[in-house]
Amino acid sequence: MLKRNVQQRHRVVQVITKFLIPMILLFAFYVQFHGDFGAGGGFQAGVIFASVFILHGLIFGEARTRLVLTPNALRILMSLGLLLYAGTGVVSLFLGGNYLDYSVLLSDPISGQHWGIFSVELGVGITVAAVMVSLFYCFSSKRNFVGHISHPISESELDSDG
Amino acid sequence: MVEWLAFYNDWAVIVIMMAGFYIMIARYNLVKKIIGLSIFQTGIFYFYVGLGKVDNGTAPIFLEPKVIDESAANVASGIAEQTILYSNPLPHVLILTAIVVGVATMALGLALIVRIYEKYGSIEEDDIQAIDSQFICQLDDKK
Amino acid sequence: MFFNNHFSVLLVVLPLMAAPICVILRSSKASWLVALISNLVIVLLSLSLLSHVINGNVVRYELGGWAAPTGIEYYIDGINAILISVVSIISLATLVYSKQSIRKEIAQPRHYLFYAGWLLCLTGLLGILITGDAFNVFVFLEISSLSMYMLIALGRERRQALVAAFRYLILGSIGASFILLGIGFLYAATGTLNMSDIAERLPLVNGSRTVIVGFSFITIGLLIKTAMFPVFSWLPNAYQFAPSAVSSFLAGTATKVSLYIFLRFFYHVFGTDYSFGNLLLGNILLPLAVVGFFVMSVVAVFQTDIRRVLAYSSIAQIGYIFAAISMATEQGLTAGIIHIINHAFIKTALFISVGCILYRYGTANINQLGGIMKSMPWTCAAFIIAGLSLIGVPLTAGFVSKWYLISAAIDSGWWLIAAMILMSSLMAIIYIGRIVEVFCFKNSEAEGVAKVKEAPFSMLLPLWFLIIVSVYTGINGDVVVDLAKFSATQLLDNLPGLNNPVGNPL
Amino acid sequence: MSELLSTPVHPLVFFMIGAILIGFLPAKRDKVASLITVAIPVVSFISLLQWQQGSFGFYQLLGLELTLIKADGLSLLFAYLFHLAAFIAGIYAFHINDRLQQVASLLYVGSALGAVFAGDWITLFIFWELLALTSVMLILSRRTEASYRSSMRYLVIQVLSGVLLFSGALMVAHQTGTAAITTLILNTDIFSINTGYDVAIWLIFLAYGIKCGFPLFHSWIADAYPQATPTGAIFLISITTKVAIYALARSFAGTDLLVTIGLVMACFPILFAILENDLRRVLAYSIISQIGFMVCAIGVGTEMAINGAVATAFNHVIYKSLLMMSMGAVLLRVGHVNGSDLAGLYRSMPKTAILSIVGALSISTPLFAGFVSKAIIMSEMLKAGYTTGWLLLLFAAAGVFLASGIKAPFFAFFGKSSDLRVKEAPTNMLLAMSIAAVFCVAIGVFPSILYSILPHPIDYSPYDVTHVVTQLQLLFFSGFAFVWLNRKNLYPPELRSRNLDIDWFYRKLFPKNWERVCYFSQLSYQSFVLMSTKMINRVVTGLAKYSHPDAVLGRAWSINGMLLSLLCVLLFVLFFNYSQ
Repeated sequence: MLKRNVQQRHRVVQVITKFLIPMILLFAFYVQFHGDFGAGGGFQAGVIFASVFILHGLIFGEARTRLVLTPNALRILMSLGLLLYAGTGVVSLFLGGNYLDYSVLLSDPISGQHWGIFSVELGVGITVAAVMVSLFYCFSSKRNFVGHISHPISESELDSDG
Repeated sequence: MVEWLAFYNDWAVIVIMMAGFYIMIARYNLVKKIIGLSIFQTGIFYFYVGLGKVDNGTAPIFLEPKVIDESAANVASGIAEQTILYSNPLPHVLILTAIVVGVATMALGLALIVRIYEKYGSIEEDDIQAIDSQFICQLDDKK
Repeated sequence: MFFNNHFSVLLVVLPLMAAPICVILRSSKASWLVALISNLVIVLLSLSLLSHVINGNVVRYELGGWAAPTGIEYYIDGINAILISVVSIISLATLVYSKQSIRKEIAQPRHYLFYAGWLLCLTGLLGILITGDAFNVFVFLEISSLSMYMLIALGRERRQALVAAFRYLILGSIGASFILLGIGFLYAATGTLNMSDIAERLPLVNGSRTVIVGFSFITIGLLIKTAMFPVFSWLPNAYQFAPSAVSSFLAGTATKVSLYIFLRFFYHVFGTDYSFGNLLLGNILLPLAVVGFFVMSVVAVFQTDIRRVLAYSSIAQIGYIFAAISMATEQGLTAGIIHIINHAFIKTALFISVGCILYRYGTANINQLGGIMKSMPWTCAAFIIAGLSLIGVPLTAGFVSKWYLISAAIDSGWWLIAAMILMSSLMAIIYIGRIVEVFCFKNSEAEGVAKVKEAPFSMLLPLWFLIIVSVYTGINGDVVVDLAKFSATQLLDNLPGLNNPVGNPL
Repeated sequence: MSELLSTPVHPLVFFMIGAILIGFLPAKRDKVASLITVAIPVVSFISLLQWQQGSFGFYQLLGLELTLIKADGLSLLFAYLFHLAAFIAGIYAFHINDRLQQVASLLYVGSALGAVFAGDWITLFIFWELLALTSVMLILSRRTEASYRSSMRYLVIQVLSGVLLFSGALMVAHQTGTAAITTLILNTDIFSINTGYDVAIWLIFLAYGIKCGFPLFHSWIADAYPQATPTGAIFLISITTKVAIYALARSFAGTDLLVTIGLVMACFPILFAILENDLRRVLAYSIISQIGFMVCAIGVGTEMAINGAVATAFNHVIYKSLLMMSMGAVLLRVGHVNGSDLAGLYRSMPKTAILSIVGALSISTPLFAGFVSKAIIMSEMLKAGYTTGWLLLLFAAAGVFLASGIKAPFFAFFGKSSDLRVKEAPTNMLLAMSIAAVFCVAIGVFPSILYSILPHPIDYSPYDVTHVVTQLQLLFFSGFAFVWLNRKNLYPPELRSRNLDIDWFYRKLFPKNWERVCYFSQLSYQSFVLMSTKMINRVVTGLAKYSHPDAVLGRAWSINGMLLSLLCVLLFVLFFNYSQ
């Protein structure tokens, strides 16, 4: 009941949010992929990306956001981002360079650098976004401080690797 | 006096850090302690940011030499022909990492506080201390 | 042993990649297996690294192919190679032990998080040891600390564990912040973050106040991280309430790695002459160390929880190490390094044996553990041997380190310090003797003691492995001593470099 | 291969193997375990007989060249002695089924052997500490509250001795660059000590002194031995102090100070022994007195005197364990050995009684073991010119005979008959006692057996007229005094407790001053002990006040406390660094 009331009360905000979400997402992608040309990068993009879901959660209720992006998916995304980051370095190891030496990724060192940075930043972005959303889930699910905590909180320390 | 003021940057750092430190000592509320910690760390971030600042420096964005020439021709003043004076970007990069670490610390701290509140019913440190020592006393009584 | 330069970076990358794999797999058993295998590989890599470094080589690895002062450089000489091996071996042993032990301490669905946190902690610790970049030290320090806070918070007595973790978090973050600040000052003074580079440039700005301030802040930060006497108070609770596997792991590694940072900064980066000649760091450390090992030994005597006894004794042992370090002589440094290594093994073994007792009895309170020698002979025997080693009884590792400690003190003409070290080892006899006496001679109060079985094999295996290591190093102390001497001379000859190889001690 | 065979096996190896065997024996095989404890000394002894003198087993530790075995006449004699003692004590302890005790006693003897063969301070220290750790098990295994307490005191004192030895050895090794055990010269002029080397020698001297029971350090002997198990006590009295005597003889022969110390040691325990009620404690005091003789002889330091000291040690082990064994048998059968409550046991335990009389006579009667060795010490004292010392030793000899030789057997087996009816001692105990008694008599009658194994060549005949007559006179007088005083009820009575009863007071017409001297010296000693105990207690409670789990240092600090301490360090470090 409560949920419906809330939704009804914030109808205007909800509609506007629906318009905003794709734009913010787009902006996040811009910041992400433009990172090696101008200002931007994985950290910022990740946070912007996560802000979409946080906004969604604030407006539509956290329960609905959980359906969109399940904690399980977050867990895997978080790990995959980190793996992507570390994996890029390992690939460059296999290609004969030092760890994280992107020049060897492709035959052309410059585009190698480009793709290296690209994938590393992507990894960072994914991890940061996932961690931010899961932080939001953690705290918002505890409004009443009762019952068992469904999702462990302590993953937050993962983002120190970003 | 003027000499002292010339280091306004460092004074600000000291004030911010000590404010944070004071909050951590003076307040029993765990959330306020975390806030204090955060302020304390912010002081350090500020210090790093100040390190990179170069007088009259611009943003450290790499421009094509050609572009530099053109802009130099256009602006004509301020910037010498082949060089641009830019702020040192390294401290900023460093502090970005430190900020992320700070966020992680804060998140973990808050998460712990939530848990502590669940278990103790309070986030005042003196209450927690009292509950813990009571618990020990009970154990002793049982023996 | 086969060695490749890339091994150094793999030491960090392997646990870093294994951690997310654990999170993805999510099953308790699978993530344990992942952690174990990656740790096993790390041990092999670290041993190969050690055998390479011990021949007088210094490993320098440029991350991302960027040359040293610009890019991040990994820098490995004697002291880090030794500690990398120690940390990875201890981690492997405790990991084997943890499989059974966390069953009773942590809820099944959280196991994968435990292992992920563990691997991240290992990443951080190894990263600190490997990196040659001052700022990178801070980053890795925070990675390891954050995962430690989380691991501690998983503890058995949930309530106190949370508070202990929170307190550690506040104090640890302040410590790390001080280190960060100090590094900032160093950067301001020298314009570089590469440690060897800083070391080269510091003499140019030696008198600078900036350097003094940076020096002071790094000192304080590291004092907190190493749990030195007046700022030790995060440690006892953290060790007591953490899951037993975690406290075993931390006891062996966390403070030791911080001690390594200490050695690296004050002997290498600032240089022995500057730290102990110009600024008299020894005069700060020595009084704190002496008061520390004395007072903390006394406090340990009066504790009722065995884990707390061990925690306070850890602080006392850190006092010994600091006393040795503050001599700033080759003997002192050697003694300090020997004690770092030996104490790491001994303390881990002690905590593991307490963990075994905890596993079967559910308590580590001395008063409730009368006569358990009968039901858990292997565990208690291990505890006794490790305890004797902690006291410094001959033919154990502890004796070797005490011997060098006292010899170094006497060589420096510090008779009084030598006498006090001996006196406080009498205290160690009391606090270990008290526990051993309860184990062997007191009658049990708790019912059903007879029914309790010996700890499972998978817990005893790492325990006895560590015991054998420490007894072996006690009987044939030369291995550890040579390693320590080698790395001490390397640290003291500022910047040994490749052009100045030190002879092979083995 | 032949080389391997000719390399001597360290006796410790046998004892360790024995201990391990016993440790892993199935629970029910008690007799086998006892058999092992008896067999190991025999096996080890046979292997020992093959030994040549010399040094073996060099090893490197901590950068020093160490020698595991350095066998010469002195160490071999003590090794034989310990084997004999272990053998007798093993038979005596045949009936027990306490694995802890058996393992501990084997390791104890093994480490004593390790100590006497040690060629350097470090090896000596290792075995010195092992000796302490294993012997404390023998006391602990009585498993009573009192024995626990005294074992802890014992351990602290023994470990302290070890620590002193260690520090001294360390300093000597640093000064001289070698850790080999050598003769040391003690700088007795305390005010002129200014080198570390002198301090080091004093430390070693003190370490030996504690183990040996020097005056003021002697309390552990009287404290711990009577608390040990009946069987464990036999091991204890035979070994710990003898190792110390060995070490003194090795390093401090000829130190004048030792003569004084020895005389004090020989005389003062007699006072305590006379007043003591617990008969095992009486024997413990008389051990101190006997050690005083040996210390005196070492102080004299001539080859002959060392021979005398060693021979006395040898005999002392045999006859004192014989006496102790008889008391142990009483303890086993009656449950206590308080002189006030025992009497007339000779009717129930005739064999034990006779054997204990042999032990008593062996203290210094001609034709028994003690006489032939003490006579050497006496004559050497005279030769070296210590006339007063000689007189004092004579007095002590008589006193010891009076206090332990007559008193212990008398109060236990004779005296007013009581209703105590118990069984005779077990066969194994009787056997052990008989073996000891045979040795007592054999050595007394044929002293050349003993003389032939002494470290220095000897040409001495104890049975000349002067010696025998002097000794006999003294003994008869002391015996006569005891009998007469006892008949007249003048001998200090055996009191159940230390509270003097009005009832007994008027009977004490025994020379009043003598009685008072005895009484007050014991009283003052006790009050000294009491006072120091009180002080220690106060310190401990003071420490506990700040460091138990709820107190300032022991409890968890709040974040504020942590940060304030951090602030102090911060200010301290900043100020310190900045002020330079």
